[in-house]
Amino acid sequence: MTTSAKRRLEVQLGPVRLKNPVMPASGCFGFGREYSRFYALDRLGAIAIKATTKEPRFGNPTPRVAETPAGMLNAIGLQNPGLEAVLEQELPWLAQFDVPVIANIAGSTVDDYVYVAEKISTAPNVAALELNISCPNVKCGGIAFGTDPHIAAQLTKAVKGVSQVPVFVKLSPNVSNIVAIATAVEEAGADGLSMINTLLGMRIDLKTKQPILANGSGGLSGPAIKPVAIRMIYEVSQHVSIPIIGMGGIQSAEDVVEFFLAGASAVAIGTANFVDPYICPKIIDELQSLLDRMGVEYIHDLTGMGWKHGSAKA
Amino acid sequence: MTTSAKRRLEVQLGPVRLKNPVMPASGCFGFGREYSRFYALDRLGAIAIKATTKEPRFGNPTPRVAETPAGMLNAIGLQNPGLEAVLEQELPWLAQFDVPVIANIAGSTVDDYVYVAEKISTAPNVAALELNISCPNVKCGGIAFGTDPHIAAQLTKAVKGVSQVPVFVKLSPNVSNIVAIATAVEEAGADGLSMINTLLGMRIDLKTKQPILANGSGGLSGPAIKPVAIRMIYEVSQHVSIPIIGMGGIQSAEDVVEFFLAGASAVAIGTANFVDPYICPKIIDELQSLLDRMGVEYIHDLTGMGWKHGSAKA
Amino acid sequence: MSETFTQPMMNRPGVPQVSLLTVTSNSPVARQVYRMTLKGDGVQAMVEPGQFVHIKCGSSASPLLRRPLSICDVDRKKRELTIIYRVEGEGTRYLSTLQSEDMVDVLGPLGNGFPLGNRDKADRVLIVGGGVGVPPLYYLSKCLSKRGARVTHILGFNSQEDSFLTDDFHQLGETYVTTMDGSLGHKGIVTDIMAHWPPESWQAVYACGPLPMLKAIEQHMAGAYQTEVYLSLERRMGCGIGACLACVCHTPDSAISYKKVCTDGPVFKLGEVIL
Amino acid sequence: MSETFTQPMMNRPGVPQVSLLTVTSNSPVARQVYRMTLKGDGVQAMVEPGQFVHIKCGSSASPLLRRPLSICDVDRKKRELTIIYRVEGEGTRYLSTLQSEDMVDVLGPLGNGFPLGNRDKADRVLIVGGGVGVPPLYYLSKCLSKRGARVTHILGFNSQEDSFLTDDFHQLGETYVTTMDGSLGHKGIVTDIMAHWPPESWQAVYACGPLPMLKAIEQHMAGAYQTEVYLSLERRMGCGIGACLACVCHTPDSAISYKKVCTDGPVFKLGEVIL
Ligand SMILES: Cc1cc2nc3c(=O)[nH]c(=O)nc-3n(C[C@H](O)[C@H](O)[C@H](O)COP(=O)(O)OP(=O)(O)OC[C@H]3O[C@@H](n4cnc5c(N)ncnc54)[C@H](O)[C@@H]3O)c2cc1C
Ligand SMILES: Cc1cc2nc3c(=O)[nH]c(=O)nc-3n(C[C@H](O)[C@H](O)[C@H](O)COP(=O)(O)OP(=O)(O)OC[C@H]3O[C@@H](n4cnc5c(N)ncnc54)[C@H](O)[C@@H]3O)c2cc1C
Ligand SMILES: Cc1cc2nc3c(=O)[nH]c(=O)nc-3n(C[C@H](O)[C@H](O)[C@H](O)COP(=O)(O)O)c2cc1C
Ligand SMILES: Cc1cc2nc3c(=O)[nH]c(=O)nc-3n(C[C@H](O)[C@H](O)[C@H](O)COP(=O)(O)O)c2cc1C
Ligand code: FES
Ligand code: FES
Repeated sequence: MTTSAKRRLEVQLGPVRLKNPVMPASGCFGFGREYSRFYALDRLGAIAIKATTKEPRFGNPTPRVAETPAGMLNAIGLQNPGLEAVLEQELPWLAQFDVPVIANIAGSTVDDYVYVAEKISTAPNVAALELNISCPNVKCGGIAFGTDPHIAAQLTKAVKGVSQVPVFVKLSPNVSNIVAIATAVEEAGADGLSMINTLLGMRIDLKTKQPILANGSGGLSGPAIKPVAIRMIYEVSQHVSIPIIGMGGIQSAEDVVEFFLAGASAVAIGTANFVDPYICPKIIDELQSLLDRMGVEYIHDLTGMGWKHGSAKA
Repeated sequence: MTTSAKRRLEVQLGPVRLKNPVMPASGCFGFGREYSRFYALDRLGAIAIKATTKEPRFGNPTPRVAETPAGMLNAIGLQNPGLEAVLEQELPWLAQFDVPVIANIAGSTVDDYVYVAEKISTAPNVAALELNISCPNVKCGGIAFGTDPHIAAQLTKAVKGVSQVPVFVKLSPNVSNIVAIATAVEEAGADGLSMINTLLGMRIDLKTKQPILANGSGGLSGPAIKPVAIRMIYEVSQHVSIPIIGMGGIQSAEDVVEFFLAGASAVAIGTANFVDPYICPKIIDELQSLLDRMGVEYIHDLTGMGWKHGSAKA
Repeated sequence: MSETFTQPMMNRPGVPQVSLLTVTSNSPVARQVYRMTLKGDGVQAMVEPGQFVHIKCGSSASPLLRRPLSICDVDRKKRELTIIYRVEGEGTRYLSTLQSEDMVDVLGPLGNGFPLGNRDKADRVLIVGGGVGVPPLYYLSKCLSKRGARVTHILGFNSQEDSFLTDDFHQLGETYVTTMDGSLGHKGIVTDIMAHWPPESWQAVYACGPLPMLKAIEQHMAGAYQTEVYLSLERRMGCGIGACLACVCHTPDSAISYKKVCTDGPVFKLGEVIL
Repeated sequence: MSETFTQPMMNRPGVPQVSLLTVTSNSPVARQVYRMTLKGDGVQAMVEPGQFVHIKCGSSASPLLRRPLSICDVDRKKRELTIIYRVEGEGTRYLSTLQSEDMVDVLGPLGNGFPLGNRDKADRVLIVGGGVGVPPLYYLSKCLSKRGARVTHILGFNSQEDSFLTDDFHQLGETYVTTMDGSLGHKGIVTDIMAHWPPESWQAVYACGPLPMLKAIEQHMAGAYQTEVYLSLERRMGCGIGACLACVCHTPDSAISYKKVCTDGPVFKLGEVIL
């Protein structure tokens, strides 16, 4: 491989360099153990781990998932083993792989977030934090942070104050004005954005006449939400100068390129891991030949091309 | 047919009685002429006509549609022949059918809406107005009305002041708090709600590297958005006492029942008309046998059953 | 499926309807290009060259919309319809996987086709096609030939590997082929060949193909007022039946005047719409 | 498709992998219930009774998720896997349309199956199945019979029309059938039959079926501490491999302790999880 061939997938997320732009999305990959049976995790650009909270959580009652046209609903409810177990078991286990970890963190008060952020950001293989301010599944939880620019900015500032590593803020799509939230957290010091988290949705069972999910509503993910993600990234990327990790329904190398054109600098793949456990390394391979066919040398050259040289406006 | 069999699909939308709950959605059925070649329009519960504006409009440049997983984007741009032509040609033509018309109206100022509402509500076959405060396609247009509770309420009040017929307000799903908008327009005098209009979305073409739609972004409709619609109707119907016309991705009689369980009192079918021109009368037929199988006598008994007798909360 | 629903005007010529047709063959005829034949009563309604059908690709919610494909040939005795399609995306890829006996949900015939007018033996007619614009011209040429018109064809492709139907056209009349790389016929584009005759030599010109080709033909024929020129357009479509306004194009009359490609077209007289 | 991607541990017994299998037969065995056989190298990995496979239903984005279906039988020589499924919704409806030669994308084998333990000739073993919980028990019973255990089966269905595999079970050992309407065998439910023997008469009990049935068995076996009881559970799943936490159930240890049905189960020892 020539140097340029090796480096064509490299991307820079602010201070964080990734060997390729593809990472599994938080909550869709656990802490990597299960997928390590399918391929060597070193192949990934990064790994976004399951949201970690201060205390261990069981999460919501089951059923926790339901299917929708080209999508799925989940209401896992932030089940996770808690900060201590993540620091003592999961992160050290992941350290055997040459892959940076993006630690997704959640909480229900600013103090919770600050507590988790301070501790987890000191782990040697944590390259960045991802503030989950948008998880729609936990009652009285994240949702409020993600829908108000002020509150989102306050939280960002507090976490930035203690974090040893760059902080990415993961935005909720369930808002009237995504640009307002994005610019508020940028001003508050965010090093980057992750977008989008799931849309709020529901399915009702005709037999029981009740919502399928025990929690009632849940988060919609998968291909169905891709056009919403593309629209939001296209808009936000024109108003901020921090990098964006794009996600929402990615299933193929073509989808990855579409997210780059909209304005993403890296991508995360969630639901598609459930459909095909090999999807991440497959897409990484396919990106090489897709760039060849498109005559593109470096993938980072594609970021924002959808609006940089065009006249169309969102 | 026994009386009860005939009346089992009847629904009451406030003061408006429909022989069945199924109507084509605004913008997906023109003014009915095209579909009258496929079946007798009298079969429909009602017809929601294409958004009418004060002046004729050409709308957006093409391409105006793009496909997405289990959905489509449109940016038609409110193309319509204008109030005068609708009053003089389209509504009189529709009057040959025994079917109430729900006149969808749009504008870019309160005065525009009031002008159209006053005139169109006097047409003999217009049974209700549907205020399109949410169309995402027209720059500086409807979008602002639909995302601010105050502005939405003001507009509703102004239109209510001049309308001769009940006024339904069609809500935009692109908001942080749909309940706040819904309760604001209810207080302002709305006789009912239509929900949901399209989600904002975008697709980018890998060959041209530009958005597929000439307008950039467009409105996402079709099965992909069904869980979002169900969630919003489930939430809103618990907070308002006016009837809701549900829509968003309906493709089958089962889908119709799901919308009723969530809280709808009637439904509109949009995108599915493009896939199958017979879809509306087909669903009306299938509803009969579905109610049989479910052991339900009157469809209106299903409204809100998803939360009325359950414990799950959104 | 749709067949169970009462269709008041089943199988009447020209009246659009939904029918389930059975695949009788489906095989490649050029690089990424397939020819499919479909059989069923619904075919009886398909009469006009230049019309199209709107095909549901699979029964799932994705891909959602129908795909417009031109009628390439009709055998009303065998109740068989031919389409030729290039694999572009998800919909046509699905079609390419179908085998004999599979069923396809077809809405059609749709649109206004090529007017045959009073073409007769005295007439010299030119047919110009490019790429996947070629298929509808085959049925057109057959209809014109039946009336005795003397038809000349010019067919443009990217290369030999992309060419199809050239032998069939040869059998109907004089046929010139152009390819961009010269691998078959003349190296160049269709208007290179058109330039050999004065525009007025034709009583009628019919064309279907990419927009730049249609624009070049419009320019070439600009002064030939005696010649009837018909162009078939493409637009992304929603409904295909005139209801959604996805497929409009401007007309010269005013800033808001328009025609719908799906019902007013896809074939328009030169000048009727702005290309 | 997945086959092109390097799978480091292809076809090794017990190791889950993605394989494209070929349908060799697919036909109804009861009302809305189908039996499908699938052939391919991937089958070599399927060894444990009670494990399941996760099947992609179609190649489009909808339906999106895989569907979990139990391994009903495995013929490693013929490289053939049997599944039996009831048509419930979109995914299983799709499966029911498949024909010989069609390809299916299968992830498996998944989960922990029924432990065979040290079952031998001296052992009396009870197998209890209800509805579409019956399929995995067939392969289990075959494996137990091979070891010489004396196996008794109780199979519950709604009615005769819904029953399947009863003859096959008869060939493996004593078999009782119950139906809700009495149209086949005993009118009633499986625990009616279980009541004929003291719970301690079995060295082991294996069960799979609807939750109320499993709960009734749990109650019935409550005092029989000498008997090993294994129950196979169902949960809506996302990944099927332990990553998404869709499929958890509580364990008695604490308010936050849990097991995953997809990887810790689907088979659990009685008392291991809260039903
Ligand atoms: C009247 C008419 C007749 C046509 N006849 C033929 C024919 O005979 N043979 C042939 O190969 N092609 C023909 N086309 C083009 C054909 O419709 C597209 O290639 C096809 O729809 C692409 O679908 P896809 O799913 O493979 O691609 P995708 O890119 O996945 O399609 C996504 C969406 O875009 C639409 N779309 C994409 N490209 C086009 C296009 N060029 N024109 C219109 N819609 C498009 C699709 O219909 C679909 O809604 C015709 C188009 C029109 C409008
Ligand atoms: C470990 C395991 C083994 C199973 N083995 C069998 C078997 O051998 N034979 C058989 O007929 N059925 C079996 N089932 C049930 C089977 O998975 C469902 O009937 C099937 O997934 C329904 O899919 P659908 O698309 O037809 O229905 P839909 O209702 O359209 O499915 C929608 C979604 O809900 C999920 N779902 C619906 N019902 C169930 C269910 N009962 N259990 C789990 N997920 C469900 C689907 O997987 C899908 O994600 C098993 C389930 C599990 C968990
Ligand atoms: C089962 C499941 C669990 C998830 N858990 C988390 C989580 O813990 N933290 C988080 O920020 N996002 C979580 N997400 C959201 C995903 O990270 C991602 O933003 C979203 O699913 C959109 O991407 P996709 O369409 O590729 O799945 C979860 C998604 C799913 C489907
Ligand atoms: C092509 C198209 C045009 C539309 N035009 C209008 C319109 O003029 N006014 C309006 O209120 N909604 C309009 N809508 C929105 C629909 O009425 C409906 O709310 C939405 O499409 C969701 O329903 P569906 O998923 O069944 O299509 C349009 C939708 C489509 C697809
Ligand atoms: S495609 Fe709908 S009007 Fe032409
Ligand atoms: S289904 Fe994903 S953890 Fe069990």
